[in-house]
Amino acid sequence: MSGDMSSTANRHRYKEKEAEIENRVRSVTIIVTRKFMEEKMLNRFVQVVLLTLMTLMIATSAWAAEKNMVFASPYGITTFDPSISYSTELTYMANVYETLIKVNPPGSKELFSYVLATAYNASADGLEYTFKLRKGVKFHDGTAFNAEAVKFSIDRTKKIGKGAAFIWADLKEIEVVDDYTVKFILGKPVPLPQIAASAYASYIMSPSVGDKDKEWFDKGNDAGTGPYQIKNFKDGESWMLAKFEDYWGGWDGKHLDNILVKYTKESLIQLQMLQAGQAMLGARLPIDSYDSFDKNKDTKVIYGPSYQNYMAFFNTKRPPLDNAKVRKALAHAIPYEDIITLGFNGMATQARGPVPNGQFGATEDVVQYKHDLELAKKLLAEAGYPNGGFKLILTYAAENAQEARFAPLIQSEFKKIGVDVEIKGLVWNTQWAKGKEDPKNAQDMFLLLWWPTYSDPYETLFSLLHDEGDKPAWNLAYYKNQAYDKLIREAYEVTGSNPEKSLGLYVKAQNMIQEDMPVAWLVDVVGKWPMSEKLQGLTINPAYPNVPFFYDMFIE
Amino acid sequence: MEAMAVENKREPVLDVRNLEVTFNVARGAAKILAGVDFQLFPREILALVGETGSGKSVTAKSLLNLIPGASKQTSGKVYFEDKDLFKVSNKELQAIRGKHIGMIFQNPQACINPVFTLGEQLFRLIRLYLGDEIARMKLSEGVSTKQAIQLIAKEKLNEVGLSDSKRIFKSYASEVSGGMAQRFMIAQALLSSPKILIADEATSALDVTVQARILKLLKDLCAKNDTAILFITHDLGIAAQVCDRVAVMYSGRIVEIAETKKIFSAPCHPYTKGLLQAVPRPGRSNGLSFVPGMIPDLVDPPGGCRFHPRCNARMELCSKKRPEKYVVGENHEVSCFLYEENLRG
Amino acid sequence: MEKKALKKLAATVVADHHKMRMYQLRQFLKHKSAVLAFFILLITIVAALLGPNIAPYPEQGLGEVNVSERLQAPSAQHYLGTDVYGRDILSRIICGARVSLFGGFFIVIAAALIGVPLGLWAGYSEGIPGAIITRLVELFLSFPSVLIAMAISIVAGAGAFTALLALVIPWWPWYTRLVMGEVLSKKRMLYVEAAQMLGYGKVYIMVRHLLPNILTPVIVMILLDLGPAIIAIGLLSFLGLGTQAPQADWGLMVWEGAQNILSEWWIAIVPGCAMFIVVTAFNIFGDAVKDILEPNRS
Amino acid sequence: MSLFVFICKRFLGLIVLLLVLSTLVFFFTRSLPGDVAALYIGGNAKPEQIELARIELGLDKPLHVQYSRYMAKLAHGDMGVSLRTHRPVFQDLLEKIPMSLELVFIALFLATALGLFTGVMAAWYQGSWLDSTIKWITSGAVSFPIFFLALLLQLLFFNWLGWFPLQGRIDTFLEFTSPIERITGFSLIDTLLTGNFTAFFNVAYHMVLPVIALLVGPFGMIARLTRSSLLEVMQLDYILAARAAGVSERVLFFHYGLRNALSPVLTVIGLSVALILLATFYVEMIFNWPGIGYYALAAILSLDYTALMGVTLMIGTVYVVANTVMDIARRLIDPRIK
Repeated sequence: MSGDMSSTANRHRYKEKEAEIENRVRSVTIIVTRKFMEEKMLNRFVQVVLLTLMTLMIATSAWAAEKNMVFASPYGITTFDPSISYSTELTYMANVYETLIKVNPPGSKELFSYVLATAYNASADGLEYTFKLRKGVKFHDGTAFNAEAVKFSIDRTKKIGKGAAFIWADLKEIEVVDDYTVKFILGKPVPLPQIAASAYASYIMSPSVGDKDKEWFDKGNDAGTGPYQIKNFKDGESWMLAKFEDYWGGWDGKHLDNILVKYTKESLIQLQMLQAGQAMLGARLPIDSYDSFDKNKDTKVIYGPSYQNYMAFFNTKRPPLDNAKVRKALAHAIPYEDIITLGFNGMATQARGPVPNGQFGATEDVVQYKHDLELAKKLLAEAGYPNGGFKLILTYAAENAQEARFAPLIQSEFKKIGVDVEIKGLVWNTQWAKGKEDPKNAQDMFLLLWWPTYSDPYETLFSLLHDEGDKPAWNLAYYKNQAYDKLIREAYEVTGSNPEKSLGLYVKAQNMIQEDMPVAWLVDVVGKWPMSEKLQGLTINPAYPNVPFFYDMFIE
Repeated sequence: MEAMAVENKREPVLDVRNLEVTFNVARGAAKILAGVDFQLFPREILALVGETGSGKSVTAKSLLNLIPGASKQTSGKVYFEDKDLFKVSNKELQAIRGKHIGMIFQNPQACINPVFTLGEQLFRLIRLYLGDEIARMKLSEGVSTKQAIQLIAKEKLNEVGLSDSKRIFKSYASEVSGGMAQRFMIAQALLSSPKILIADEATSALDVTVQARILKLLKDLCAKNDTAILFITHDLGIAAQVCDRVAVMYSGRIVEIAETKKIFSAPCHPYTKGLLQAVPRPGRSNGLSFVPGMIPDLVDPPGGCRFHPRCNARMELCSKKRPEKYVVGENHEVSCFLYEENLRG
Repeated sequence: MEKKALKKLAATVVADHHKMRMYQLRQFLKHKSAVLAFFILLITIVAALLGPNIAPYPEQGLGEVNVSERLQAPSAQHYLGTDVYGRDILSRIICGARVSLFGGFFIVIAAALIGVPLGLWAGYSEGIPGAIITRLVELFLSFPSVLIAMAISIVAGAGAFTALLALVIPWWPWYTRLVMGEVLSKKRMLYVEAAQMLGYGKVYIMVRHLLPNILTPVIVMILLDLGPAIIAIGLLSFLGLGTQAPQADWGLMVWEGAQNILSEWWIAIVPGCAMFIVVTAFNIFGDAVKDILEPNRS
Repeated sequence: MSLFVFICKRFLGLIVLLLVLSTLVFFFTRSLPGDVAALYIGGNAKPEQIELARIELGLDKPLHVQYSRYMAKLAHGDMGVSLRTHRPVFQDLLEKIPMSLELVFIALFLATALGLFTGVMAAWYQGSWLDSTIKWITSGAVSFPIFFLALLLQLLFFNWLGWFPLQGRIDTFLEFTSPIERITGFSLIDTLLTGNFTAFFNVAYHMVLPVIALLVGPFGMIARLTRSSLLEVMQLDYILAARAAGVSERVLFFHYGLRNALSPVLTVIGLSVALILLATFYVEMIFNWPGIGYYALAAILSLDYTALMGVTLMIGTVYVVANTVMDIARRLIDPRIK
């Protein structure tokens, strides 16, 4: 008999009593005593020990083999509601839910690949998009996928209006043409495919959800079409992604069946779990441990592009940083190389501009600032601060290990040009709140980790730098430039119809920014997945940050 | 008178010779006892009187070697029935403590363990001392050990006039009056009708009426059990009431020892005289009198006779050497140079 | 004759006082471990005072990074190795000593300065003030001090000095409670009642008669609190609620090193040991002093 | 005062304390920096959504309204929704408390047992080499910054000796082969109830290091106090009297002395509950133990206000209850306190 049977036997024996335990009729002690009365505990003990030992041996081997794995994940659950979800749970949502189309990793021939849609076309004016839908797709609850479902999902998301719902701002309505055809009618010619492929707020869910609310999802329920379902989500500590038998993609070939997610914040602990074989996939290691980890014969790290990048906002509303020359000087004084070495253990590249490396809109034509103290001194002198002599306050998000790591580098380097920096590590929420207060007494420099919601530069360029008046949300440089605002909007509206033109405009806009230097673009992060040597098939797609597509993965 | 004479021929039940106790205190070595000798005879009551700090209590405690701590040295000999208590093993000493030499202290309540009922503590001691007694009762009256102990305890408490034994057994130290507590202690001390009872200021803490009764009780019981009492007090009055002999202590020495009558009728040592003067008596003309000066510093005591600085009959000799014991009459010894020639003559 | 005796007595009293001190000193020297502890503390305090002046790499001690030499194991040029920023850990520890040591002193002394007077007042004058202060003390003591401190320094915003203040706030009640107890036991004593008879004012009695008699336990408590105070500081700065990088602070250094504990273990362990040693020293020293000043107390 | 009355009084005291605490905590958290609504949304939220959240959380209402609502809810055991886990705080607490109590109880028990034993030994052999070694050990034990101790244990017993696991409550693969059925929440008990011995031993194994980390400090405190308080008691009159009555030293010490010496020790045990509670924050963080300490610390560091309130109230309660229990114990062993 196999070990699994014994443990299931255990569970079965327990099930009998579950009812009474559930409704707390009998106290635990009674159960114990009854157990003792029912079975001759002693020889049963021996029996169980033997069984469990067997279980262990078989199980561990059976376990290490093949289709199940443990994922030591630092990504917690904010909500499982696909309409609202706009946070770290994306890691799982993207395996449970699917979008109509998907952005391909940079360098692929096609920009998009089809998921729940099989084809789409845009009207000449770019105000109507028609999607042909995939047939024979089932939701996890058994309902069939069709045009109604699409309409239902997007409308629900728009109606609730939380999370990333704003991406649908320019959507007028969705029209069900027939069961497998759906038409999106836009108010403005925005690039709908990018939006429909967004990592957030564009998931299709079963109409059977009806008016069930967030609470229902947060109990661990789901209504997706994806290859995996959420199972036994009790406390936020661990839960299971279990294979969905009727997944339209089918299960022949090598796939993962079950993924046990262990919520593990500390990178040190992820490291240990991977080394001890307690987990096959992790996400963050202690910054300095990647090399040795990669060298180890049982473990490896997979690197790839990512659209995440770090930046430092200058407070353009307060002296001395209201002076562009000073800002440029400081941008030249930032020790980009050291930041990459120390903060990212070499696993990052110096950022060019706002648009992350590899995303549409990032090209060589965008001016890049180099670390050059002499030039920095010179610029400072020109600006009237021959040897610095002013003090800046820099805030960063205390939770972010990288920022915590490299902030002191900036400080130590600026000292060399006579600029004192006071570093304040604040809980993100506090840092942001302070940043949004009156610029006059806000911080001077604000470190931010940013990634785009969907793969068009517009969102980034708009959110980070458009004039937000006196209610800043993301433009924490408090930067104002009408010309720029017009430029990016124009670019945005032609992306769909005329990519070349829009690219040109985006570059122009970015260089406009580089001239004023309201934000120092620090580094584009390299995506990394530390994992067991046995784990195969993980591809990094920067459009979907921190998402391992388990369906493509398998164990050797 | 004759009776007394007869007794003195008898062997002393306790014979203390040149007892010296030194403490290391903050400021150096303090010689609390500088050679104390006295004898305690069966059935007699010997009072040890003196001002506070004259070393009475220390004497009492060091007899049974009760003062713990590395900071003291003891020398001299204490013979209890030809056993030197300073020589015997701890085990033997322990066996003697309580069973053969009982002891009661100044503030009874503090001497009763607060977390046990009086009963528990009494029973424990009965089990400790009266093993055979219990066995006997079990045979004769066919009672269980527990009952036997209870019976004995009841009887002993009755002896000291604690009739309501039920309540006593159940109550804690904090729940009984000083008088009751002291009676209880006495009962405890006399459980095994010891040869000697050391009463260390046993009544000083009690108010006068209670005091009187307790004293009476002590006296009767000890007469009944042939127990000799070493009665330590600072109160000459009490000494006079209860004791056969009185030893006057000053600064770690016995300066005069004699039968009570003699001490009060014909005191010899100037200090004794002073003390007696100090006892207020009705109708004495010259108001309050006192012994001038104060007890000497024990760390560097005055040389020779420790009393000489305060002595009004001081001679230059006094500061030089320590006076011997001089017999000035039957059972009457004084250590003072005034009586040196007495000895010769 | 009387006079002479009294003169002699007075003389002896004065002499005794001196003898007493000498005796206590001798007693202290008998505690070998305490003497050792004392010297350890002496060294640490000197190091803390001189700080950068004696640190092998002063500017690194103050936070300058040195990427080229990061994560070096203890060696000839870096006796205790270097941290993730390539800073010499020995220098960091020396510069960090200030926060821990003087922070510790600050906390307990401030706490005593607040707590003792309140305790005197509350203990001596029953009635409303006494009651209020008692309740207040109870409220504070009904909750772990360091938690209160955490809470406060979250509101006040992290920083070395705020952390210290945050720790003083839940710390003083312990002194108040101690002093109240002492006063209640002493206020019925003859010398106090005598003073009252003589019609001295409350304050005078408190300061001249009570204070001197309760000073010893307070001093002992101060000494015994130094260790815990240092630990408390560490607890806060370990969570980043205390000193801010790049300033050096032992608790913070342990935190910075915690990530590398499995590989470059010395980064966390060395400052931890420093903390541990100093605290132990304070405890042993405090114990010894207590044994001597309050031999009869537990 | 009878025991019952005493307990009632303490209970009332507790309620008052909780009222005061909750009020303080409420206004305290409202005075915290940062935007609750923004925190609640999390991620890269847009201002409009934050406004929605603000209304959803009732933060748009005036303070006194919020306060009265909060208290009203609290009366029904509703502590609101955690801003971090987005689950009812009360539920979170219920799930996590047992995990910690498991550690705390075991640690406290061992600390007490060891502490008493060591303290008694030290006093019994006062002045001997044993006494001085114990003095060294205990003064060391109370000098450990908990986080340092925890790291040290990991380094020593995982990294160098490899005797114990570094972290976690159970080996992850067991969550498939023999998962723990949650009955009481105390994993050791649950595993026994369901006859899941593999998990039982595994959990016990994982507990070793955290428990050690937790018990060292209290152990030191208790041992030291036991020693000194015993020695103090042995100076007292009734011990002298008993000695004079010929009671053997052994009995004097272990029967007469110990029982009297115990009551201050009990007080310290009560206090060390607070110590351990605080320690769990660090220990559970460093050993990745999914308990209340970890939860509390996360709440503090991420300014999860609602969770903070819940945790505070819980700790206040535990603290008071622990001390009450200790006082009751003291009253039982020491009639003077009545």
